[in-house]
Amino acid sequence: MVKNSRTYQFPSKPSIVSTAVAVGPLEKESPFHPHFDHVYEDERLGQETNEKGHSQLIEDTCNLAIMKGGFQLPDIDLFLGGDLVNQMTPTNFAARQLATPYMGMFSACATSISSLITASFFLETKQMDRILFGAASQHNAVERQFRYPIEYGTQKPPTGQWTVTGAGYGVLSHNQVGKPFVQSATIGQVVDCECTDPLDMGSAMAPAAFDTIQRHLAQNKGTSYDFVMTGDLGKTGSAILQELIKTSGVSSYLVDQYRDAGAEFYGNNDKFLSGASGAGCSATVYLGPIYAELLAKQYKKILLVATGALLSPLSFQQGESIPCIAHAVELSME
Amino acid sequence: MKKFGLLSCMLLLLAGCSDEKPQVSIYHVDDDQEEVEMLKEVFHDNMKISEASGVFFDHQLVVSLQVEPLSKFSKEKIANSIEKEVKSLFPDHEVFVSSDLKITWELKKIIEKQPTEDALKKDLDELRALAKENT
Amino acid sequence: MIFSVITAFIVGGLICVVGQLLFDVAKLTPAHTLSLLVVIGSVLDGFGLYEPFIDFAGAGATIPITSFGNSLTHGAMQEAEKHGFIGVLTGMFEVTSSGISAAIIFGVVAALIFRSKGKVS
Amino acid sequence: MDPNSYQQTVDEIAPKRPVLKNCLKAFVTGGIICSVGQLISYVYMYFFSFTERTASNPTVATMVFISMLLTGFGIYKKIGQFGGAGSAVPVTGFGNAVISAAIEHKSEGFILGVGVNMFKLAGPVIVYGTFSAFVVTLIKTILVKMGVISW
Repeated sequence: MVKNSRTYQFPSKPSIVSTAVAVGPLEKESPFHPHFDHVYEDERLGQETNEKGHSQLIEDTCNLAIMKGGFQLPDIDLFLGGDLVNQMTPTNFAARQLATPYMGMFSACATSISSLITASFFLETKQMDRILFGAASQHNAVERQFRYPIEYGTQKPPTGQWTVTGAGYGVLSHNQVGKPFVQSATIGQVVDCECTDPLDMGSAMAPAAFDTIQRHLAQNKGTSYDFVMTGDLGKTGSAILQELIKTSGVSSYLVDQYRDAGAEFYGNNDKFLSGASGAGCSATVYLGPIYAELLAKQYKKILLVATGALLSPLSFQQGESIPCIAHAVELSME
Repeated sequence: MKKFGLLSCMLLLLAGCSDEKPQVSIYHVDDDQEEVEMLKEVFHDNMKISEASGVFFDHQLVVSLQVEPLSKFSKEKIANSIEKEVKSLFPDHEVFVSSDLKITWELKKIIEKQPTEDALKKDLDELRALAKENT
Repeated sequence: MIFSVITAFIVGGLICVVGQLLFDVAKLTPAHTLSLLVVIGSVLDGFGLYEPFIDFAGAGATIPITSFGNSLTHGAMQEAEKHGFIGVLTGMFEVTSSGISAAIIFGVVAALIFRSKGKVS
Repeated sequence: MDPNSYQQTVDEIAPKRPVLKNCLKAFVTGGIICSVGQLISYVYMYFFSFTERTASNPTVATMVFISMLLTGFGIYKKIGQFGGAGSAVPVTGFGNAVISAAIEHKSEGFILGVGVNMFKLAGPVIVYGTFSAFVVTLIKTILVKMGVISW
């Protein structure tokens, strides 16, 4: 198979000028929680349904990201975002409240990065000035759609992951000194290794992440990163990805400088099995702690690879395997 | 795994206790000891029975029995064979045999009360109706 | 009586182990596993084995979902014995099944009084 | 990447389900639930006019009631994560499947939500229980009519 190994550069160096991260009550247990702007005490944010709560979470976080950047709603030229619920209604409904120009994005749990890549391209055209991007997920709304009712007593295997309640949004604008900027990006191809277990997403997504990392590194030879961080492979998936990197020998230095947001999200709490997942997982970690550390110049150059499993309950029941995707973005700080 | 061992030991132990003769209590309204002894023999001969009660009354005979725990699988069969045996012993009686725990309890209560003939008839009719229910 | 509780524990537990093996080794979903167990219960009753099994294990045999299959088949067979082929259709829910009606009733009641709380503590 | 060799990698690295431990947990959980059922049936036999045979119906109903409380207060899903099949196979698990779906879909209203989705998870049990009962009884009835076996 011939691989299209294009990596895109962004000479105008669009900067992430502000971010906001909000999470649900359980995410307090995360070691990252000092970097979250807001922790809601109620999973539903006081709303009637989980979906309304989900929508409210997105709306509040978007407003916070705009406010933190010192902007007003009319300053935003475009809102790019998505979530995992049917037809992305929570994001659509939040966009209704925000009343900005809006395009929904869906790359499952990789939406945080796919929206950032898209935003970077739009900014490169110089026709827009500020783009709001990000992703969110809400545990209850996602679980009930993809798996079972919340109160159903089913046993999750050790490969199972826990959908995060959280939203991470940022504002991307023209280059600004002292803010992290997007250097380059690789758009993922859909990879399917015929995994079928919906309770083992990490194994399904690892080859997609590997593929994208491989392609990105091939085009950026000589670049060294402080670390590469995948989205939500979890403990299982990240172990497999490390093995893939090791055996392929692409760039062995990566093995040590590799992190995964999902595996780190809940620390070493066994209750969460293989770790965190969901569109909100990568969005909150990338735009929360990682962004803060970039701002503090702890790191100079990192590669963020968000992964997404492109399945639906219907496709799983019809016996389809789980195709996956991973998008990569290189963030720099000068 | 220890649990399995322990439980199987208990099973063997309990099964080993079945050498004793069954507990039998029989009440005869007319106090005919000959008939009582005849019925007792039936139970004593059967090693699988752990507990039995019987009430004689106006050419009727109501019997309840409990079988040894490990023979419970064939409880129905044992009850049927006892029923046949009792019927051949008392051909002029209307015989009713049940192996239900509830019937055993109720029959024991009746025997303790040593009731009069009229009260007995009412109680026993209720008991038989109960035993015939399916659901 | 104590002995009956122990038998119920062991037999009920063993049926659940069968279910667990279907989960973990055969990798069946809960819905597949439970459907299979119900069919097994129904077939066992066809051979007349489930009723003695209940005599032996008590709640160990009536509480697991296999007893659903048994009571459905049992009702159908009782009617079929009385009324022939028509009974096969009409008797199905004759003996069944407080489990289904209780689940429906308490399901609606639960929907009235509870709402899903969401998270592990 | 070759799917077959990749599946081998997954098999090597992904944590296995602890089958033996799970079975033991299922045994204990299922055993306890059935013992509770046995004790409840004694209560029905001792204090009410139920026989061994007839006590199983109110017992099952009571177990489903208990399951409703445990489901509503969010306890059953914890039992489920611990006990696996031990809490799914007993009738309480059937109750949990129905009741959790009913609670979950309350947000879509009582007809389209609760009514439509109540048997989303537990439906197959009733469908295939009924269908297999039909097939089994039909075969048996035919065999009896042919004189091969008797009732």
